[in-house]
Amino acid sequence: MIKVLLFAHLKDALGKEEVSIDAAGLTIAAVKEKLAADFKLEGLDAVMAAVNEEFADEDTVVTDGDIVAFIPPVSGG
Amino acid sequence: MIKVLLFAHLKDALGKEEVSIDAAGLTIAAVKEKLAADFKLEGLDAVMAAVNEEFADEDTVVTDGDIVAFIPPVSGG
Amino acid sequence: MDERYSRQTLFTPIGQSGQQKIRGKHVILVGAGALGSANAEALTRAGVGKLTIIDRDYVEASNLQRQQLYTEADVLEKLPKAEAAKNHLNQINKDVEIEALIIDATAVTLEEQLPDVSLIIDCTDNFETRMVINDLAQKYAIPWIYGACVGSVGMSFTIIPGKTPCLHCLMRTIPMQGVTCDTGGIISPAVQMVVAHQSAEALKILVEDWDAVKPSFTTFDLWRNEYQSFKVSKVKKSDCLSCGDAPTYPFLTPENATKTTVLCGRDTVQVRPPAQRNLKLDKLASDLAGGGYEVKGNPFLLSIEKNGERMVVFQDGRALIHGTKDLAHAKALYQRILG
Amino acid sequence: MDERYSRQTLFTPIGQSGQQKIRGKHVILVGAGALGSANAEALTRAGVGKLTIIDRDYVEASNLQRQQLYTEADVLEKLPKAEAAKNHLNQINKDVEIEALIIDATAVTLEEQLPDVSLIIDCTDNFETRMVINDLAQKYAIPWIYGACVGSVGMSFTIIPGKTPCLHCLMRTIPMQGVTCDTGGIISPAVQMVVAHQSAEALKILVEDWDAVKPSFTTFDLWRNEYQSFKVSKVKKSDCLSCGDAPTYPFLTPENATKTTVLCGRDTVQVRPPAQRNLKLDKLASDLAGGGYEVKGNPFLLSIEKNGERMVVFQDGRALIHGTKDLAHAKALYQRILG
Repeated sequence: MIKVLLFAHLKDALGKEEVSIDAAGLTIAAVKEKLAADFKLEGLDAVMAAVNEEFADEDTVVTDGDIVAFIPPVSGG
Repeated sequence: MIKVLLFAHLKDALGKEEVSIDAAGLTIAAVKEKLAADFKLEGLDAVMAAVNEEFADEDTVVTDGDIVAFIPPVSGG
Repeated sequence: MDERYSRQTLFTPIGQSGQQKIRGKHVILVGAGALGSANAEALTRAGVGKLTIIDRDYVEASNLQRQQLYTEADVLEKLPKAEAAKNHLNQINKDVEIEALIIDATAVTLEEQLPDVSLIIDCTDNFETRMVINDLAQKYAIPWIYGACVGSVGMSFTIIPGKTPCLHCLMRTIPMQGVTCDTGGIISPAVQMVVAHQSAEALKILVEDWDAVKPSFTTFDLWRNEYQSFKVSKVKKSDCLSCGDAPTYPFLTPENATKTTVLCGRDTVQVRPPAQRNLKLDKLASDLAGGGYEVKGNPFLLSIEKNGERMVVFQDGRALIHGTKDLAHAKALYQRILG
Repeated sequence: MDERYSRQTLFTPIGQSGQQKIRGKHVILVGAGALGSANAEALTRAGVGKLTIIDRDYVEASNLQRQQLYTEADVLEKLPKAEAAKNHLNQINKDVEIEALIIDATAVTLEEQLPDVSLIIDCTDNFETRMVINDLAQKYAIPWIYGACVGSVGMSFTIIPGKTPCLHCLMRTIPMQGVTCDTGGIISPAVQMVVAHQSAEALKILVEDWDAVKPSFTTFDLWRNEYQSFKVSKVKKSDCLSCGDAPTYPFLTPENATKTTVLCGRDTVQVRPPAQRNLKLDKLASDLAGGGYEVKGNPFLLSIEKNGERMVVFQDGRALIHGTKDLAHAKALYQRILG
């Protein structure tokens, strides 16, 4: 199991800020697909990801116990 | 051993932000006395203390592995 | 100006109903320095109903580097800060009632202002006034927001009477001779960061979103890239004299207040702290010398000069401010240097 | 005004030598909205040598709730933001040279400004301009500071060419249809908090204290009491087209820029994004309706009206702005709504 933390509008869309999913061995890109399918989260493609408080690429593979954060970049100013 | 984190001018006075000391079983008040004696840190009496990210009283007893933070209250405004 | 608050009402936790609540509230800012001017600007732009600004001092050149609102013209006119702030705030939002009080905030003068106040924001530069605010807030059950900064360090904590610990719970004794902006300097980002926390907390309280109020004590150092929050629930004390079961509000009594008196026949004010202070004069001298003060001294006292004003500080904390008969100004100088 | 910077030079990491460095530097602010006005005020008070402020739009009533410097009079006069900012900054510190450029910041117009610039501060409201800044910063080896906010959320990251990853490393694609201040609202504390980070980073860079520069990407939510920093060292990519071994600076090419044209014989500007967008029109409609826009639509387009201005947005991202021939203003409206 990995723990997924969501920020900003993703958190609002999900209605909570964290969720545990069975995703060990998946890449970040695959985790995004899984979240999109399981929770109907939209617009994850340009969302930044961090694994254990460190920014990670789309092809980073997550392992059991990882904490994965998804950070939608904000544009206002 | 406990880990002591220092903030603001205490950090400057010590020259580093953390130090490990042998203080298990001591109260916060006694840890302050020990720091004053061992490192010549002054003005610790009104400094606030936290144990494991939670504010703690002078008579709180610390145990091995605790992280103790000392936060000198700041007055400027 | 119909659209003025549209981006704020769009924010779901505020909305139209929150905006109406903000509009109906009266907030007191104690101090109109760096924290005070920036909090005043934020709340005026946000459309609070009434803002009372209490400050005892006037605008000086050394304020301009970090104190919002004020201009070079305010310095040249030596305008009182509360009045200068009011002038600028009126240009920003004429719908907000600004009350400028050019007085020294003491237990007596502050207490008079409290009827119908929803929130007190701490923008002072010393712990004596903060402890007065803390006692009054408990006595009248008014939330208040502690904020302070020096160098690149800042901290903030929201105190809700009957719910959170109070400042007296967190600090059993008033800190003596800490670093002040006059001895350690201050950069404007540290001010902004404290104000960001204070004004966010203010909005939560004004719209009565009590669950959103920050439950922890936050401290940061922007230059060292540090940010930490500490839980506080374990330090609320039932025997606290300010917020406990049998409160006596000790900081509202005259014995716990700094005294000022004009010395008979001399253009000099004596400032006497409530308790003897045991000052480290050599440390104070070196700190002040770095701050552009001219400092001379001996083991018993320091003579400190700047801008034609001279202060003599004795080792027990007593001081003489020469060249003035203005009690509030003398106390302001004293507390700005000694905290 | 001798004492003006005394509290800043007292801060040890700046000191007198740091103050001289700040005084010798030229900073560009791209955008004079909420982040721009507050960063401009901070740097002007801090005594930077020269400040160039680029903005394409004018002051509106809905800006006053969170954009420092601006007053009701600026709204009534519909002053360009860069010019209004300059007027107010001149009152605050006449020693700082303020250059106000009332232009649309594009790859071409920005590049002309870069000789002798020490730092670019991102105060824009859209990712297209940020990617242009990112490429130019790499091409000319100039540090820049990303900042953005919406609602009570904000984020900031400092990009040092040759050292840190760039924005293109962090975001392989430009986000489409995120939440903007026009759809999700914004509260001023979120602005202040981003500015606190940006202006602290700016001071570090101006005094050349490179070791102090924040190495992580910071994001916060003031209403939800969250603050997190993420390390970035693993995402610097040697094949990045902006900062890698063989950069092509893709966002400096015309194909990657939004196009605007006045439609022949009509008081209408067409705005065309560089790539087709696949907008969710129903979501956009409900977001904008909450923002005080009058919205009508069908499955192919939305008609959006506010303050007598009408915009028609097509599902592929193309838009017509009616009632104006001003290209920069039309693009500003478009990017403010669509990010």
